[in-house]
Amino acid sequence: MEQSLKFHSKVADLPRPVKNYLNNDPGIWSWMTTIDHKRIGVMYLVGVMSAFLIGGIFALLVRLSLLTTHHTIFGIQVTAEVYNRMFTLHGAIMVFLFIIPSVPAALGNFVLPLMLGAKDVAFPRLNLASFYLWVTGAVMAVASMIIGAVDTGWTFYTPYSTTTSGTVTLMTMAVFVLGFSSIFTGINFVATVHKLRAPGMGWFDMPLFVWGIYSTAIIQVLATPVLGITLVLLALERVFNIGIFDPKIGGDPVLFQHFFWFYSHPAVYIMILPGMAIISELIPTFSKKTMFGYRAVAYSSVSLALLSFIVWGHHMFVAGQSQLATVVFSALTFLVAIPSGVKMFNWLGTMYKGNISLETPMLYAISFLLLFAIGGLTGIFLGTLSVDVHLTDTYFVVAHFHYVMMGGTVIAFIGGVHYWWPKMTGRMYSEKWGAIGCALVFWGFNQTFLTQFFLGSKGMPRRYYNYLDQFQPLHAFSTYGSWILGAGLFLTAINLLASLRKPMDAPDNPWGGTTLEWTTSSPPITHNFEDQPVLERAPYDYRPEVVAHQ
Amino acid sequence: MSTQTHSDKHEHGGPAVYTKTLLALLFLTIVTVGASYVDFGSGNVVIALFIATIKASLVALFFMHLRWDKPVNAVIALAGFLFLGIFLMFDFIDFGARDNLRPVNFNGMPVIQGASGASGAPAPAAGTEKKE
Amino acid sequence: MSTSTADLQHGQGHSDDPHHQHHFADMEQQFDTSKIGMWLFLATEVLLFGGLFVGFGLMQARYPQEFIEAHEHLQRPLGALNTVVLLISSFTMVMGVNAAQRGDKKKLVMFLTLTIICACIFLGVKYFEYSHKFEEHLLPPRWYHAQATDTVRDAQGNVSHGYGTFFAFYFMMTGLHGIHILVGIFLLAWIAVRANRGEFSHAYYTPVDLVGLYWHLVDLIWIYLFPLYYLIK
Amino acid sequence: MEWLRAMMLPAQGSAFAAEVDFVYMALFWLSVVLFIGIAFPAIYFAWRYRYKPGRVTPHQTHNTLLEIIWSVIPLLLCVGIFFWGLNGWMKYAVAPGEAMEIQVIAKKWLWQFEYPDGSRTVNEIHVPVNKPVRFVMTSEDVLHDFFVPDMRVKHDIVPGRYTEVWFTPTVLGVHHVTCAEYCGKGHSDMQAKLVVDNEVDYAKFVETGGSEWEDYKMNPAAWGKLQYERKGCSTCHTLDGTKIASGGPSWKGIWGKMEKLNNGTEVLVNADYVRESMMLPSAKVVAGFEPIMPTFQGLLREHEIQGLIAFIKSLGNDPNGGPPAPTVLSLPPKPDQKK
Repeated sequence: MEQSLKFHSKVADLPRPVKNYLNNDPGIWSWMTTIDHKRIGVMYLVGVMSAFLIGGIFALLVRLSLLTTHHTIFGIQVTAEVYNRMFTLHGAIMVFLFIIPSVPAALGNFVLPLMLGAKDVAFPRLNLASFYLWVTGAVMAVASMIIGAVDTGWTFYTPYSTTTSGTVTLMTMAVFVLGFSSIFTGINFVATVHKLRAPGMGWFDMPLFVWGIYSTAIIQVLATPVLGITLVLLALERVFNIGIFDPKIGGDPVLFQHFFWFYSHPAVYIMILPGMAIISELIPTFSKKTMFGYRAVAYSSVSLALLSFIVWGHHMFVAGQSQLATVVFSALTFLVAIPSGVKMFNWLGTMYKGNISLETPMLYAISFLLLFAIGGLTGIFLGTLSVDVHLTDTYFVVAHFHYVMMGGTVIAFIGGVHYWWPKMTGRMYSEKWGAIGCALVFWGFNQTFLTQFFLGSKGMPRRYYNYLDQFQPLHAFSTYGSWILGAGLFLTAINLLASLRKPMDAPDNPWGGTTLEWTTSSPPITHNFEDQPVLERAPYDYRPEVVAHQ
Repeated sequence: MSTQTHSDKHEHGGPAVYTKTLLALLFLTIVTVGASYVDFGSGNVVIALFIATIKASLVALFFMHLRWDKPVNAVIALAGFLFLGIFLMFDFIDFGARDNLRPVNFNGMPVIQGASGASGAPAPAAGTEKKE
Repeated sequence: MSTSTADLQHGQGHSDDPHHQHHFADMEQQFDTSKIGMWLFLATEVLLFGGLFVGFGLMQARYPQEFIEAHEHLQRPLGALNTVVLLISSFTMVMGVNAAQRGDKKKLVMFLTLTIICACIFLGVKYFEYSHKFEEHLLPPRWYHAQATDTVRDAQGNVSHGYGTFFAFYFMMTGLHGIHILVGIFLLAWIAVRANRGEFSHAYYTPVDLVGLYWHLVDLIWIYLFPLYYLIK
Repeated sequence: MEWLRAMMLPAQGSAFAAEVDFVYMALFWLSVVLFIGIAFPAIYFAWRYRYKPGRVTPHQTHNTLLEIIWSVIPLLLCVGIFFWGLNGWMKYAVAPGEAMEIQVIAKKWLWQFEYPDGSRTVNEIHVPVNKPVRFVMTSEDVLHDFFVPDMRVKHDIVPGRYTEVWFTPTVLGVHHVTCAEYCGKGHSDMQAKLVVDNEVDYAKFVETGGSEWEDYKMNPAAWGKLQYERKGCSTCHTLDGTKIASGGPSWKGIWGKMEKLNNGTEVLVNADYVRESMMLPSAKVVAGFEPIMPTFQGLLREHEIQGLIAFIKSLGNDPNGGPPAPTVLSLPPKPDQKK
């Protein structure tokens, strides 16, 4: 507590306002009909965390059934059908219900207008509609689990998905609805960034989190509609046999993969760009140093967003696309390494000669640097054509994308939750338990997934219920890691939730941040700022004379 | 006060411009229907899509006010078409370079006449007669 | 428009306009923001339809002969008629927006009504076209009945799947477009009712403008659908 | 470093595998170096510049030269890696013309392999060592993927299309074939054995055509019917008495019949004549037919010829007056799930 207040701004806080966005208009109904971006952000946070819990339970069950070749969980036999449903639900829930909305819809909704000095997002009612679409999609997805079962994998590859029984159609419609939730969030954020910046805030005065979310929103707007139409086509193929994806009536299954990855590759950047955006906030704030290469990082966000649209074919190197397409997509894929590298080097450049304090969010930021480095470097293996032929569709790919998605986005997301938690709830959590949680997550994660790189390059294919005995020790080691990871996440959740029992104790600016959200009270009042803030200095300016002026 | 100037600023075109636009659009419709009766080979597709693009541009520029509007709206509109173009282009890179676009003989799927002659046995039982 | 949000605030607004929402500095910013939002939505519509266009293009590359033969079953005059009807409706729509900008309530309502009439004519013509397709069993592969003119057949005389695929795309694309027309009719009617109540003025006509943009996009998509389906050789 | 390679990668079954491994190991060491290059500063800075109250940090906003350096060097590195990967991949993508061709039919959830001579195996392939083999693959239902870890090759199998993969096995013994594209319940059980034989063993395999016929030992007529379908007999000979244009006589009811030949003589249809017709088809051509049948000398194994003779026999005698034809023996259960 004392430690956390060490950066507390020199100007004393104003008295905490009696009415804030949390208690201004109490009652469940006022929350459900709210158009306040902060409340919607909090509701999203509760929603995506519930999805994370369900998806995480499925993940632990999948790992548990892979512990031995006997396929039992607590003595209950797991059949191949059950296993297939479990990994499908783990994937679908984590991707569509959790990671895609996690940072933009939950944290972005809360923080983005505050950072811009705006009173709300551009279209508050659309924002609420987006949340309810998410709820509808979530209910449909859960219903499809309860009514029947989906065993297609989250990628819904045809013709398996057009021929298997189960509630695949309902699941695709759920994802369709979730897609529109994502589109509306994207539209909202692009319009907000364009039109609602505080007076004095030019494009290059925006915090880098805003740049990241803005780039994400561009992808959400331009890529998600194609997912929508793909899923409609898939559902029509299932119901009416229209003959586009099913080879039995003249369709082309590889075409489905083009359609699917045209969305789902950019979707990977919908997931990782906001993670990078959070890290770009955490590192200068906890290094107390100007962001090094601000423009380079901002441009790299936008260029990653654009590049993400022209590399989707690297998911299909051995899927039966033409060899020309394979070569073109491989060449383009390598371009992604450049902006990713630029970000990484600039983060390190920011830490150099900084004044680095290792609060929980910064611990997550450093974890991100290490894990994302592994995720990115193993991506080079997969982009290299001759090596990819061996590695694709194996556990190597599983490990790679978990390093990027979990080690990247989720770690950044948890770091971001810790970073803005005082602002959202008005309360500080225990630093000690936060740090222990982070350490457990870091250890457990590496034990779980570093192992899988070795499994994959040894030739263990993904989505396998059964495996050769030679892989058993590694599988067991990975499963033990998943328990540590689960324990770390559980501890982290308890630590955060426990803080809610305390009275409000967070100062307005616990970390010494320089962006606008730290200039309002913790938690903020309903309309964010007492007076319209006017931007007078660039973000991340830690020169003493500027900070003193704060 | 500001509202008055604001509405003035947004009033563009006017009935005369819109009428001319409509006439141009109708004329182009006649042209494109007419062109479809002439055989230009593969040029027909190009001509039809070219005329359609002119028509679409007229609608966007005049009816949708992009000619007078803030540039950002035009950028958004173009982005939509640009990314559609990317989608189309890379799919055709794949499809265009495939050896054989037609589905091979499959479980009673009709065999296509011409290239291969009439060999009616379904593929799984007749892997030997694969055509290269 | 709900103004409850503005009411919650204490005098932050800079305008007396009841349509002004509290988080915008002024009406102009609000108008521009709405337009950006609408254009973003239109971009998503372009890509939504775009997926179908790409699928159509690729399937045409796959079944060139079938697609040419199948398109002969579409009635070109009806397609041309519908094109003209939609172009005229776009014109009446833009005239309506123009009337709204000038605050001419009577003309606005008139032009909106004309636009709705054109939209209904379009759907009527589509109805005739659809029922003709159903009678002839010109339907997706599962229900497609071989036509005498279909030349691409196997040794047993079964026709290629390409014919059915053409009509699958025909129904999906014109169907999705038709749904947009239907939604457009409801939006236009809603705007017309509000216009009739005198809710719009030269200072506030954002909904008219936005529905107008939507309607023009529906027209714009048809401009591409018409040659691709009815005219391609 | 061989122990490290062996720890991370499967056994090398071909020269291509060694090439892939070399690139893999190079990328591995590059990654290790780059990872240390990122992780070391991150941890070192966090310790070296740890928080001290009152420490003033320098105001470094950017350094264009540095940005260019750390954009261009990775770019050049990536271009190099791309071409290196492309170079190896071209070898995977283009099969040599002289490669032996094996047809692969994947279905839920087994592998069926068909050799140039028409013989088939299930879930077991024999290939000769040091000879390129090309696999031409299609699927009967959903996507599958032909993955041979020891050869470092893999390709999806797409229904309605043919895809290809090839390699030259150099290491004798059994290698693992596994399905790498999710295909449902039995996905992880869709395994096959790739047996790389030396010349002697492979010759023996070719001679016997695999072990499939052993399942039919008790029922040679059914074995013959299978050959009738597989070896192309059905293209020219019907079983129902009808005649195929520019084909051969139907097999229905010919056993034991005196056939008129085109040279005016007659011949009794018995085992000797049937065998001769397969080996020297132009020697005795039935009247009314062209001498167009190709010889099957060397294409049919002894047990296949015997099966065909048994099959023709089972189709019955001369319908005009002979004893009633015995019914066609029903097939034994297909050896589908054989591992």
